[in-house]
Amino acid sequence: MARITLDNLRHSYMANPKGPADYALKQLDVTWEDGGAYALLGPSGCGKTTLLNIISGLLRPSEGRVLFDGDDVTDEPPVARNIAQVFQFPVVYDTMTVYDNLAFPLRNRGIPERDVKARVEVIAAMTDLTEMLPKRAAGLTADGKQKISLGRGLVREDVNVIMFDEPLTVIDPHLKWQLRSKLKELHTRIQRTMIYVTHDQTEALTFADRVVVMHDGYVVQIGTPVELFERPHHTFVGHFIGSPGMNVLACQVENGKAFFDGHPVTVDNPPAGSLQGKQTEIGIRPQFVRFGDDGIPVEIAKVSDAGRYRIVDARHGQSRINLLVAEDADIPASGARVSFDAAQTRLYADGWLVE
Amino acid sequence: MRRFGWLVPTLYILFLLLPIYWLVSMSFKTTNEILGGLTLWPQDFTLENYRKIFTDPTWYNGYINSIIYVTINTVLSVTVALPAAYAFSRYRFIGDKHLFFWLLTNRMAPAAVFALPFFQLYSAIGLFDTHIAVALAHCLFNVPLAVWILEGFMSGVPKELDETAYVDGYGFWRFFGKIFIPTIVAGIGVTAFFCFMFSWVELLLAKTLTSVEAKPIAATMTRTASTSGYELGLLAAAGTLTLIPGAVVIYFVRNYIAKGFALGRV
Amino acid sequence: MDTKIENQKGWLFVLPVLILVAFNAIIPLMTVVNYSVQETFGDNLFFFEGLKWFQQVLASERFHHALGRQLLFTFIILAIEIPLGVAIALAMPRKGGWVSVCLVLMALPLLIPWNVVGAMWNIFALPEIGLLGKTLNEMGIDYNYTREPFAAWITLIAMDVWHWTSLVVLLAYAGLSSIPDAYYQAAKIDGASSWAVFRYIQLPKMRHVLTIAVLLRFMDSFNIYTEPSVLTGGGPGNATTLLSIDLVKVALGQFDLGPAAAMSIIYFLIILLLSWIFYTVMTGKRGEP
Amino acid sequence: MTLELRNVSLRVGGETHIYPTTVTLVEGEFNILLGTTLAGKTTLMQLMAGLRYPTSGEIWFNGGNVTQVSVQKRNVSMVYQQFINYPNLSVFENIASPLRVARIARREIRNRVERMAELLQLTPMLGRRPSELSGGQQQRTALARALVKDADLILLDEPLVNLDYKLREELRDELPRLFEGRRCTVVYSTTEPGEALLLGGHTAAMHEGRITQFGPTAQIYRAPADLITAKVFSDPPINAVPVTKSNGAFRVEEGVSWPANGKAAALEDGPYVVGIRPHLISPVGDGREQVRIDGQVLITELSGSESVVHFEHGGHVWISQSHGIHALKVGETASFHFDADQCLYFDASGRRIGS
Repeated sequence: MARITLDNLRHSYMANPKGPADYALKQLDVTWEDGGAYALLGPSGCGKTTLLNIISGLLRPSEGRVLFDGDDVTDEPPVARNIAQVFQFPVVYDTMTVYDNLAFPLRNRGIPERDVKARVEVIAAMTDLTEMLPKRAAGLTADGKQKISLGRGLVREDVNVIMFDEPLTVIDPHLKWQLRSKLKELHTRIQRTMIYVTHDQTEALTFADRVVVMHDGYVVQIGTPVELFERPHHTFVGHFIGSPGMNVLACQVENGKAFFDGHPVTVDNPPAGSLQGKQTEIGIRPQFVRFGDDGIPVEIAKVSDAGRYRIVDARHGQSRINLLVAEDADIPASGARVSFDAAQTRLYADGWLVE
Repeated sequence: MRRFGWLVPTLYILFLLLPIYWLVSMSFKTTNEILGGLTLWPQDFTLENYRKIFTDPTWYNGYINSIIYVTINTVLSVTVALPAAYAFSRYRFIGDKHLFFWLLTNRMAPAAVFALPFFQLYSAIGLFDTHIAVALAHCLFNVPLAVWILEGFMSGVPKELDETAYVDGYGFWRFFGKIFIPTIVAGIGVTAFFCFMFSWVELLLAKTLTSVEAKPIAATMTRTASTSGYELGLLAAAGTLTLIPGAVVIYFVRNYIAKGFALGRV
Repeated sequence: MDTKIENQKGWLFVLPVLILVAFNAIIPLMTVVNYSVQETFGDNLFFFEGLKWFQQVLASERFHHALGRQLLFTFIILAIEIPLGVAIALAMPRKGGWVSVCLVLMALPLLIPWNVVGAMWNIFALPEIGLLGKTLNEMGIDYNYTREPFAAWITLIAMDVWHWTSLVVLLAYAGLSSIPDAYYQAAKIDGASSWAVFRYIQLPKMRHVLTIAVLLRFMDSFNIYTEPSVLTGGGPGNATTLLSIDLVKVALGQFDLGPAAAMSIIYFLIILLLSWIFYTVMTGKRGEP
Repeated sequence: MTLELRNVSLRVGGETHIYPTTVTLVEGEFNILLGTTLAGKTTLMQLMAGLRYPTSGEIWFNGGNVTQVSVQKRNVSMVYQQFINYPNLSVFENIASPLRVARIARREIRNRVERMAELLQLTPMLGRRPSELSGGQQQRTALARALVKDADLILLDEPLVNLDYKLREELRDELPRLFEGRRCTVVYSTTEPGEALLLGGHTAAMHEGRITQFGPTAQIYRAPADLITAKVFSDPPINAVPVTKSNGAFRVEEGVSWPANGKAAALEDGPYVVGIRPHLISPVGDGREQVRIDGQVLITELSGSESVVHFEHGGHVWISQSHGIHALKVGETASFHFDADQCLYFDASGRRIGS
């Protein structure tokens, strides 16, 4: 069980990287507490898989150190780091039975067969693989194989961290739901550090206690799902989290007051100093925008029905403002005006949240 | 094991190259020097053997004949195997599995067994002593292999590519020629290499079906070895020259083979 | 679900292959079958003899010995070439420029006409003037393959290993390079030993390609004729008279077509039978072939 | 251009892949095939395109019987799940391919392809090979090829499933605009109910080779004809709990009971199944006269803006989905609320009451 620290980590796949563009991972200083459920969330190509391979030891970082419980494992091979990994495509030893698959890591470490048997049965029960134990691994469905992969990690008591590299990619959509809940349930039962890499915010937010949002090789924000949703540190996080994402509207700031196209907007984080020369924007989530008698005039461009709520696509000049309204709420046909919930409206300068 | 790993292939390659070196070095020695005893390096270096081969038509015609029928066979095998491999890869039809195994069994026919019947068959249809005869006869074992390898490559191409082409309006043959074949060029390269190889090295059928006009180099060489036994140097030179066409072909397809090929269904 | 579509058009595509292969396979086979059931005393008068020749061949001592030698030869070369070929493929670097150089060099023996291979080894192993023969004798090993049967067998097997192991290496390497990297990473994480990696990842993934290698090597070694006949001509005595050499002696030597044809059919059936056994055993676990 | 299937079915080797289906698709709108994997969506599309021929029944385009017409002559285009493009043709040639086949003048091909590339932001990639493009760009190329030939019928087989979450959102927003003003029928298959709702138009719910219901998307969502359609059309999965109606009330075995009023009152006693969508069950009562059920919390999944709670009540696992953060502890007993008249009731055979 280990506290994982990334100290001043940078990585480039090139022999001698020059500018930041050559770096797949730029300047990372992150600490993961022992036993937590974490997610690495970001679009394809943001460096999350590179970071995963650096933690697991499959890739050596070009700069910086990886510490497990304070000691430097940067040069240690995967087997010495006691990690487990569930891959994107199910990786099982086809010719072995499910039992042998689960017993494999223990047998490699010379653990007596008696303990192996006990341990495998406990884990098989946890991952509902008990009846499948005598079957050949090759015959199972994709989600069954992913459970085996996970089981191989859980079986070992000395595992510091279990890593998931977009594990639900090949799972049938309607089974994704069950496997995701099973992973969440497993984490609550055995407090083992787990890091879940994905581009899918639903998976990341439902699984993790703390989410690391990455973009273009940077860690943009680390926070609980609630913090990411309510206080995105960067407009990218605001846009990336939530579906549809946060409305980001260009605005002008005069002596501490924000105006959107001349309309005053109260923000919950007014700037202390002046924001001269900076590109200022306000961010407001569609959930916190409401129709009202006063406020910003808009035309309704489109209304799409998402079942439990409706998404209104409103336009004010060139800017686009999304609103969520309840299933049965009525939408004004013309002359509509929208207002923002002040406590949830944030001011951003050059993309970053004004502190 | 990884650190000394490279030792095993290197030792093995040395073991392979030793006899070849011996053959090549003999080709530059006079027959007396060869018979006189062991000399690691040709003492009185001579190009006499090669001059003999390049000047005497009975020798160099052998090479030309071999290259002709091997090329015909390779082109014929690949051309005929392409549609068949496509059928095995894309369609289910009655008896397709058994047909595939039957094709396989034809490699099993011991050539020695069928030398005489082949002679009679090809004489009967008037093809005796022609390049076509040998090219056709070698299809017996090259076509099944070609179908095998091509089918492996074709199964790697998603079926939806065919459908997209049909939806775009391509007729089958236009799709097959313009779209499908270019995507499996690697497969055709590897298949051509194996067909060339197995046809180039075969002796029995080639010797049986030819006498003068299409006599391959391999046949010319057996005549020399068996009659006098003295012209070892000449034989070594002829042998060395048979290495070259193969080396050229493999040079061109080496990357495809290095990338590996998934031999399809067995 | 099986993405293949039911389509009898498949037969049209397969027809040209069928014609070409059938022409070369079935007609000669029929001629042989024809001979195998008839007696002739020349000027092609034929009398139907039924299965006489088959009984005669099956009973003949000579056939049993030749078959015994052939089975021994094939068993030995398979026992050497398959594991050796796999070991070399495993030892080769997985990526990098060296790979294509290695493959080209290894493929050279496969490109030499079979009689040249025989002739080359014939001289190479001669005690006085051959590099191998002379060196061995210099080292005190009394080695003369033209006289002692055991030495002849050693040379024959060495030649075949030299000639064909590369084919096994090529096929095994092809099988290995189709294994995704994730499997090796998983093995590293599970702390698997290199033996476990071979046993549980590489071997199962290569089983398919190895089936082809075993079948190819089995068929070619069982039919082998040119190289041994050039190297030892079946000698010394008939120590290395393999099945096909014996067959040619019977057919061309004493020119009695009947027994030769019968022997050919039996020969062909043995191969068919053994290949079918190999084929089903090795593809057995995977169900459909 | 109307597409009509009359009693179309497909049997392959004794197995029925598509049961006899009669449906008329609507021109100029999205016709969505919604169903789990292997429900027969792709097969049905192949039949519509003419890639496969039906065992029985007829297919009619614009009042003409095209059942035996080959796919080449049906003026159809199709986009697949795995971004299918011609690997050795440039992006320009890929898009131009259907026009080349139709032998259209080179000049016209050039400007139609360039216009299409403009619409799908592919202009800078026209010279490149598909393998050099990102997943999203490859799928846009396939889309461009499908749109450039102005087909009467455009089939999209789960086109977004392999894309990043945010990219999927973008393209889903863009797709309807691409088809505006086009005189063609669009058939779009997906496994995600949310996607069907957002794209609107008409939806055919499919299950094991059958269309269980076809009609306007919102109507299928809110008034499913049977339990199967309701299950197909809900993510997270609908709560489907057997109940018995006796003396004027519905009762969950060893669980809660509530009065049957409104349309349900007239039902005779006996076994029924109640269907409640998770977002209609909330841990917070809203004051109105609601049914309260107490259950033991199994797991809670908080995704920043929503909480999904799995709880056990009356021998069944229920799912509640609600706005805001409700961090209920595992094992704790909590109370949940839902409105009886928002439930769907199904009879023993699965037909919805009142449908």
